[in-house]
Amino acid sequence: MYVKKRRLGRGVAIVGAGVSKFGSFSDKTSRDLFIEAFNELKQSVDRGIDPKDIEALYLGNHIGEYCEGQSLMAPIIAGYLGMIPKPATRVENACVSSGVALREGIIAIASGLYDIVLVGGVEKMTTLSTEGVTDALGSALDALYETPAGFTFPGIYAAMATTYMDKYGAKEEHFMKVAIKNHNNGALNPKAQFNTTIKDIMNGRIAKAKQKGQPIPTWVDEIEFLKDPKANPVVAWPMKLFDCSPITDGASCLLLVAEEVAKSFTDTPVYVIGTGQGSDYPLYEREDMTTILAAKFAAQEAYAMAGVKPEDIQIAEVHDCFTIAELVGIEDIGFFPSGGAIKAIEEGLTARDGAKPINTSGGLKSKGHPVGATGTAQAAEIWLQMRGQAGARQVPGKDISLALTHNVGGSGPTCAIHIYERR
Amino acid sequence: MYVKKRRLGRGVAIVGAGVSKFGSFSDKTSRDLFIEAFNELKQSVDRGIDPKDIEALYLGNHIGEYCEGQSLMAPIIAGYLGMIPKPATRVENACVSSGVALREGIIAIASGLYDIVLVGGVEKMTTLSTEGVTDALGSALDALYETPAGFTFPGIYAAMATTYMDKYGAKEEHFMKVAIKNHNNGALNPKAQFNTTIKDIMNGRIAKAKQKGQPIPTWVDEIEFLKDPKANPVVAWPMKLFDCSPITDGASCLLLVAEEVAKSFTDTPVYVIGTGQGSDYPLYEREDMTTILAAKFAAQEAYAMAGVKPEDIQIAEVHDCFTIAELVGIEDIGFFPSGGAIKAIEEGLTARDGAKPINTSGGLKSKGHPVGATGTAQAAEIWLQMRGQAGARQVPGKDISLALTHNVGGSGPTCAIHIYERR
Amino acid sequence: MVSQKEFTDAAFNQLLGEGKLMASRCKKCGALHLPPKPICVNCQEGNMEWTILKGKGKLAAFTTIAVGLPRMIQEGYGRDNPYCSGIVELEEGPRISARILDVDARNPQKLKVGMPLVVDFLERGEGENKRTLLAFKPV
Amino acid sequence: MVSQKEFTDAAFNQLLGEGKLMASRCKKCGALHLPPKPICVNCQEGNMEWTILKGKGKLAAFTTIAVGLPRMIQEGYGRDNPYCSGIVELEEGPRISARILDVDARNPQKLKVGMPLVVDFLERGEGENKRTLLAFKPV
Ligand SMILES: [Zn+2]
Ligand SMILES: [Zn+2]
Repeated sequence: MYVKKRRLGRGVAIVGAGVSKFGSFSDKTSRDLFIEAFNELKQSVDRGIDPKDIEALYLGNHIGEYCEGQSLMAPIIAGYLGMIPKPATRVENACVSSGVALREGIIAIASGLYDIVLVGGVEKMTTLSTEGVTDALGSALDALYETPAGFTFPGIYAAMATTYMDKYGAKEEHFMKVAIKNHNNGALNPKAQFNTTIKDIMNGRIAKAKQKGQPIPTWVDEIEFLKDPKANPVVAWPMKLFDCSPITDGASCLLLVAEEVAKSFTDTPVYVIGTGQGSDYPLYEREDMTTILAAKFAAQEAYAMAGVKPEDIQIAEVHDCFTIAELVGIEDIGFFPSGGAIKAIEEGLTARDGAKPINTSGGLKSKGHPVGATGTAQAAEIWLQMRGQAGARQVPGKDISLALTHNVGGSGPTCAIHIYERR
Repeated sequence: MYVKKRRLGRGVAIVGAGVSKFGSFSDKTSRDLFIEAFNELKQSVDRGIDPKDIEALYLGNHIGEYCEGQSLMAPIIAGYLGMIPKPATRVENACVSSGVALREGIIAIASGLYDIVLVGGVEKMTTLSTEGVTDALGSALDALYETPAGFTFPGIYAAMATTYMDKYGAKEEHFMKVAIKNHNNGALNPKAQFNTTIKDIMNGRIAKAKQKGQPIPTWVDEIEFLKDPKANPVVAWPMKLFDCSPITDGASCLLLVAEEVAKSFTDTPVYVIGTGQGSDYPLYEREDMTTILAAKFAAQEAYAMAGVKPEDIQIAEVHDCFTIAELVGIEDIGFFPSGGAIKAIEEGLTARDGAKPINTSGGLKSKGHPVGATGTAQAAEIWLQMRGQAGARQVPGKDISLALTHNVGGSGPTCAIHIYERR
Repeated sequence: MVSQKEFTDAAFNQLLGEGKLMASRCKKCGALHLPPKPICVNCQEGNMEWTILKGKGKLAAFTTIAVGLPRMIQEGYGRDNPYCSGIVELEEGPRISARILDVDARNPQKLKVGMPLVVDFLERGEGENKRTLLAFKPV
Repeated sequence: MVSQKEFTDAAFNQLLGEGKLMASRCKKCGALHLPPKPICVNCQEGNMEWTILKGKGKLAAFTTIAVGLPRMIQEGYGRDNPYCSGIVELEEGPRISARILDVDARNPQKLKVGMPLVVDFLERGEGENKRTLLAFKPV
């Protein structure tokens, strides 16, 4: 695969970030969620930001049509932020909508058109039933050839999992270990939808059974709990409930500025030194169904632009919409060789205190996955980790100066990867 | 209104354009339509283009979720064009989706990231009933405060028309004259959905009545025909059937390249010298409901970047999703003063042989309005007119060296304006 | 306690259900926001309070719709029975979209921009789906 | 005349309705495209011909789905009655997504990547909505 070495006209830095609480909020609309994230962003800009100085908005949103009957959402959000008449654009690339919004913001600053750009994403999913969400997210598959075959979004990742199991000998336990790790991190993230470990969920169920005088489950550890189909029913085999990211309401945003003005906002900007985006066919047309070409291409582009290698990256947020996706993802970004993710999860290399901490935020699995908001929420976690502001989940013993986000859309037809530097 | 004078890092030119036939095509999907446009684009590049050299796709699409159950459409289209693993991004800003895709393509080239970018749009609308389309397009209104009031998309423009009538004394006849003019142009455009004049439609009805032995209508001219509620029923008063653009399937695309390589594709590139985009509130929140601030802001930005004035522009494609929109549009782009569009249409100034020809393509009204495809289809008309390739509808007696497109999303919460130069 | 509600669509609708048309007012610059906004669009301040509107205003823009939204077709409207939607400018200044009731939607020429209107509240749906819609009618 | 059809989804589905699984083949480089593509993804050529596939292949990837699409729920599937969707690699090379029939979807561990399959055609809907879906089943 030939990757052209690309250069941006100007450097770009993140000087503020905000994330709403992730969860299920029946009385909040997309607008309310985005404002919540934006209010946190305003607080996060060390020397402050006047919203009137923001020159453009790129907004990621995936299924606003299904969830709120709302298209053309970007100018509506801009209106609530007081940004009229500045340009506002919605980017829709399924679960990488705000990852691509971030990329478009970077490109727009690099073009010389703007100095200060707001990028972000929002998704209000809990207005729909599980069936409704399955239908809505299913729109990201190939509507002509995948959905007629009955594939759902979890189903297509499950199919990927069966080829991965067949080719590399992965077992269901390996997927479970990804979920356990990410819940361990999410338990330390107050914004997370599931702000608790799987062990605590298990112990909670045992306590509840005791309290209610019901038969007491005999799970000895989390793996046994996750192997119990009553506790962890199949969604699309081999993906079970605890392999799947939840249905989430949430929003996130970042303030991007041209590198030369970054220091007027903060002493510790986070520079975006690499951006890559790629595309791939639907799963059935891919030469190798255990990898995502869009991610490999995006990663190579981002590494080439940043002038760094996978081994230089200290932490990453990786798109774990399903547990199989994290295993494939950490291989696609070159952290581990093909099939090597199995050993990595077995040996705890991707744990918060491991060699390559992955998803310190809790990942999509535990933090929640408001699809359109996920890309910029990943970057917001990197922002905190790089500035040493991640609180209880701050990676121990590492001064983070190079990090990466890996954000995938749909089953992998699109992916955006960004590399961040703290100087 | 303060407009910053913005500069792009590099110049951008159009070196190819393609438009599918517009109409109702029951056996064609979005993919088929886009390929049809792309095949024409390939033919239009004077020295040829190898699709493998295209570095990115920006695709405008508005209601693919409603019409085909398809989100994440951009990489699917990229797959059919042989562009994998190149980045592909969907932009959704309602009816200005591909107008903004064009802008994003320009910005991306200006950033230095790419030299060759495909931008375009597609909409496959006729899978839905009129009621279904009304619902789908209605998603571009404010779903919380406009649709609960019963507003439809034609309805919100109709409301704008009542304020315009009240403030400037416009009559229903003025709207009708816009439709007559645009059909006169569309009759000369073989790609147009309604490739016929309103006079011919009227005469056809008279002939049909004679043939069937029915009472013969006594319309003496097109205005009388359009005033007959049987021939031209109200959709949302004062907007009637012939004030509304139709439900259309279609696609369009442009090949953008960096200015410095343009001449290696053609001796007569069309340079994009100005781009502007703006946002506005929903109609009810606007200070003046007879104008669209998003358009005024976008126009001022585009004029400032291009260094030209409204009086310099020779022709324009203006967003006439409804006839009132063209009247407001030609004022917003500064061709006529506020309320001056009335006199302009009365005096034929915007006819094909007038001082300021507007919508030589037939406009959205006659050519058709596949919403996501409209922005780049407008630019494709300019491409033809500037190269003298518009055939029977080529503007007479003018060598077009400066032109403009005005593309509005929804009821006006978003607008993109581009200015083109032939050197 | 109206004044403690967040400035959300949910709160606005709940207040409509109580027969109250309320806006948010910026405590700093006094700007009124209808529908309510939690951040002042005028001065970017986030310090707002609820304020009740009298519900008197005039028609600022309107249409009578023959090809309606699915929900309106379900209410019995259609090509032969159009409905009126409008934008109302309230005495206090802000404008809002609303259903316009008690007018002859078949004769839109008789409706005039500027005609005085008074607020009404329209109940639709049952049980969990019950919702109050904002409407106005001639004085 | 199959060979004169455009290389569209509509044609592919019509052919499925006739019991034919057909791909488009590039006349220049010989690449097979399933589902059919009108432009060769391999060499960018637009000169294609229809070619019929034998309908024999093997299971390349699969899942058994308990939380299904609305249309599958309407067919009676659900948490207690999962269905199988898969990707089938045909003898001629291309892969395609399809319903997998006649397997025990409650025991997915018994299904194996590589198991041989043969094409089947599943009719769904009535009248205008009638559609033939691509399916495979064990040999
Ligand atoms: Zn204020
Ligand atoms: Zn070929």
